[in-house]
Amino acid sequence: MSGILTKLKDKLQSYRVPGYRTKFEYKWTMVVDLDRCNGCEACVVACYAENNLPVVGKRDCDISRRFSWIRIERYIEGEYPDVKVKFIPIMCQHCDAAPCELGCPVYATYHNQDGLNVQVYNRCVGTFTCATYCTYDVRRFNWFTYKWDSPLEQQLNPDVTVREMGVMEKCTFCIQRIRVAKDTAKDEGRKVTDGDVQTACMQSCPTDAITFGDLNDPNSKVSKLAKSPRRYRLLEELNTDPSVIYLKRVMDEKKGHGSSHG
Amino acid sequence: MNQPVLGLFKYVDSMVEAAVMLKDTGYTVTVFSPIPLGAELDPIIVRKNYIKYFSLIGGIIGLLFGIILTLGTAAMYVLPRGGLPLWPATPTLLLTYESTILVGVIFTLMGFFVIARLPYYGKKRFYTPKVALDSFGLLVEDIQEDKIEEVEKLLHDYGANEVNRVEQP
Amino acid sequence: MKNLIVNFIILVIFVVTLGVGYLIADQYIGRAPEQPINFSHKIHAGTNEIPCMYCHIYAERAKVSGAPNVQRCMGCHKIIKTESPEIKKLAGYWERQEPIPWIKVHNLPDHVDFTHKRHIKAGRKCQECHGPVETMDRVTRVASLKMGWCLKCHAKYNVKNGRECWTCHI
Amino acid sequence: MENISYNEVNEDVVRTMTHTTWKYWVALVTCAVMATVLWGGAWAYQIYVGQGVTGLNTPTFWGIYLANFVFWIGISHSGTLLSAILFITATPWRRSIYRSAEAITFFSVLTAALFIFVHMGRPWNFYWTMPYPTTRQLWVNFTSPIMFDVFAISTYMTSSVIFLYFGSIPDLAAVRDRVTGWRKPIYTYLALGWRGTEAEWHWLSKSYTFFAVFIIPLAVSVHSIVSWDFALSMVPGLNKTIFAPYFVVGAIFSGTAAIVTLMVILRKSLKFEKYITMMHFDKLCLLLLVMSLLWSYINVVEVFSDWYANTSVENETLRYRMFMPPHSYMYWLMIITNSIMPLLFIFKKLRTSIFVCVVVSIGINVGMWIERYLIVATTLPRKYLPNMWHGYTPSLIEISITVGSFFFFAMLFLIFVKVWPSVSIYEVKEDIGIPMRKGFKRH
Repeated sequence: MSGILTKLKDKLQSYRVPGYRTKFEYKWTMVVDLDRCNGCEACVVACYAENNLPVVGKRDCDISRRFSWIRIERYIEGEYPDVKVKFIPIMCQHCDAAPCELGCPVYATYHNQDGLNVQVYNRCVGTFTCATYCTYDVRRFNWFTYKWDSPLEQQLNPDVTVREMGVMEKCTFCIQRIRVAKDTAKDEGRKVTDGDVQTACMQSCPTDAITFGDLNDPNSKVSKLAKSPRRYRLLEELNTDPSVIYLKRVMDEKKGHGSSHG
Repeated sequence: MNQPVLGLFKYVDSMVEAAVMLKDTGYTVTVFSPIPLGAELDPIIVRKNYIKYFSLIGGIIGLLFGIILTLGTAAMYVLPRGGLPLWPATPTLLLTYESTILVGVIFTLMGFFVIARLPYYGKKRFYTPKVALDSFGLLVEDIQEDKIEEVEKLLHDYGANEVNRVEQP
Repeated sequence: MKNLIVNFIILVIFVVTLGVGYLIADQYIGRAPEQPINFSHKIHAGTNEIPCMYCHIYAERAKVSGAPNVQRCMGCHKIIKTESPEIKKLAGYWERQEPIPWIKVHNLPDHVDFTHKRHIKAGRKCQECHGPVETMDRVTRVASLKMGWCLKCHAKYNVKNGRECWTCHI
Repeated sequence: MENISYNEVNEDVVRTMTHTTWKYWVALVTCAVMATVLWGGAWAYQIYVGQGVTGLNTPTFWGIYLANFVFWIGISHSGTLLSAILFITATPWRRSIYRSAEAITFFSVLTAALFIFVHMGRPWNFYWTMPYPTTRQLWVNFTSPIMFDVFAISTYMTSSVIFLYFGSIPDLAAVRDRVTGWRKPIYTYLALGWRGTEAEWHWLSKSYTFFAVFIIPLAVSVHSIVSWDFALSMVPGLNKTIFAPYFVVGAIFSGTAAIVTLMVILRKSLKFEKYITMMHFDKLCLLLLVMSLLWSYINVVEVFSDWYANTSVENETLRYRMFMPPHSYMYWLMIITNSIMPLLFIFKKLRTSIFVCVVVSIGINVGMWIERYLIVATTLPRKYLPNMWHGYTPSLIEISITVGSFFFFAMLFLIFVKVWPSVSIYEVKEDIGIPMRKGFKRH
């Protein structure tokens, strides 16, 4: 009897996410080195181009309906001569214990087998629950049917769905690029190796602040960066277990200038 | 063929006395009233409460339905979310609670319809609108031809305002 | 009692209709639009046994299978059966340097990311989804192409991540 | 009530259904037109153009629609309280007001359920939230609080309809006997062939007890579940354990206030002074006083625990709600209407004054609406990352739909009083007493 119970318990335990996440083939992770970020917003532009993000215009920007999946938050400390400016790019953190996934009534957002937080556009009914529950405010909503003026519709990425009105969306870690890399790897009969996948923001970053890769691979660049003593994760105290790792900016406290020394 | 007789009473206690008397003699009596009469009718008839079995069965079915719906489908669609186990306890309990009540209510309603034989739109049964107003009706059936007048007289004696021979239903 | 029976019969009919509807919703067959040129797969793939991938060249290396360009048609039809009225239509397109406006029979919504390549590489036959095309004069759709239909097959072949949403929707 | 005869009750109730003055038609047409224009028109525009016509923005994804949803669900708890709790405790004074209270329950749940669809981005796909077998082989997520809502509200709506209809069967039979013309076949059908035999009454009262027992825990669970839509998130100011009792108490509070307001209108317009007496207002106002004290206590507890925790995020939420205009004005108005004004009911003289009853009960409903509004409008704009902070102002469309919902509810209620016996005939007769030779025997 107790044998059966233990077996059943094991079976149930194996369905617990932390347990069976370790069996994932990949664990996509992004490392953002804040020491390198200079707030140029090239990543934001790249994201707009790659993921078919609409440009919403002045009025909607005014009431906080910007569409950028990645945003640069600026925090300014101090009075004029002693000003410290800090930047932090924030995109979907792909939390392993994501609050948004609990809220969706129709499984439009869930956790996939690569450890990614998934948004399925065509399943979304727009109850806003995921966005309300998100502690990082990274979800974006299609308030209207957005149109691209001619000839801009020619530059839309054919690999990414153009979202309908009334649908929630967010950063996908450029899933379409991951898919292409996996496709190629499968053809060649190997696993996806480090450097196969480049997200749009990483590709465009002039200072190489963003690194993307597989945390399960101990030799990957992100695995090495993730061991840095400067590592932290955003709002870690909320136990959302994010997949984005930030490397803290080290500032010269005595001088008080915004200069960084690595 | 039997000729049913209806006595309309103004007071409940006089009707109950008449009903007890007629019932002891061996007639079938049916009470019609504009309001629910509880303990007053105890001398005539005491009924058991069968509705509760319907509620119980409904509740159990609802419970099982809720458990099967939540746990069964969660096992069929393995999509992890939010770091929760596949079978999280709290939502299962909550939804089971709701489905228990829903099916329980529906079964209670069906139980009422079955036991009280409602809704009934079929062949005409005896009914007089007066019993929905202010009269308490006593319908006496199974009377032999020669006893009709006796019953009528008895009803009058017990204080019936009105005694009618009603049509054979 | 009679009422009860009538009501019961109505209820049964209702439930049966729903059930039958659910069962046959998958079985949608039929879409067979008239094409600009009366092209017959029966003659090409059936009688002459031209392999599918001879014309649909992208099927094993891309998402789309690719309708063959006019040049590929003309490669043979410069010589073969040039007198037929249908081939004359084709020659007309070739002379005008226009693509043939084929009408898509197997049309998926935009939010479905279906790739032919992976299915061919996995060893699936074209006929498993498209039906016996080599016997059709005009191509007819034989599958519902609904999500449940896809998933049935994914379950049958035990596809890795076959029930993941992002396998098909990105 | 001994001086009313049984016949009179039937006549009075059926008269309200058959005799219609022009004032009624004016009111009904006004409500119907306003509901169609303000709600229907605005909603159609919103569906066509998109959710962008609202004032919602990136941190504040839930706005006035959710506030309305919670408000109407709250109102619905009135009927449950009066019919079910007072029924199983055999409280006699419920008898003449509970039918309308149950109608309020059903109509407000209906209004609330519609608000779920109003706030959805793609309302035409609402059926995706229902667990039914589809050819797409898709399913619903049972861990979602929205899913709890779907279950709870559909159960509640079904149960409250059954409860309302079931208790009315004998009355519908009484109406069937009195009316003529086109009404006759309708009520014949609705009365289900009720004859009033002793057996029918017996099973009716037994089943009714079971419905009452089922519906009380249901009502409590419904509003707890509604509160968990908010409380299960991680948003500071929403993630609180006190939310479920807070919502339930608030719901009964606002529901009772709504009953007081509607009873005054019903009494005046249908001339029900005989049945809805000052005694009823006295008791209802006492109930309001108790609920007000309970509500104030929980409100203080909520603020107190936040203040005591002294975390930056909770402090910010409190500061934003209590001291930053315009929300601070609303907050303190709510405190006045919900905590201070009901204290007037300590005095019996004020409890039995119609004017005070109306003013205070409307005040309470305004306050309770503000409470629900503040819950969404002061927490979501202040989530964790200050860079994304952005306030929320409802747009004209949202306000129009909100106002329209009140007209919609009024329209439903106006239709109700004409097609349904709005005072329970047989229970009022029970209240008069069972006629015995020595006079009436009362329970």
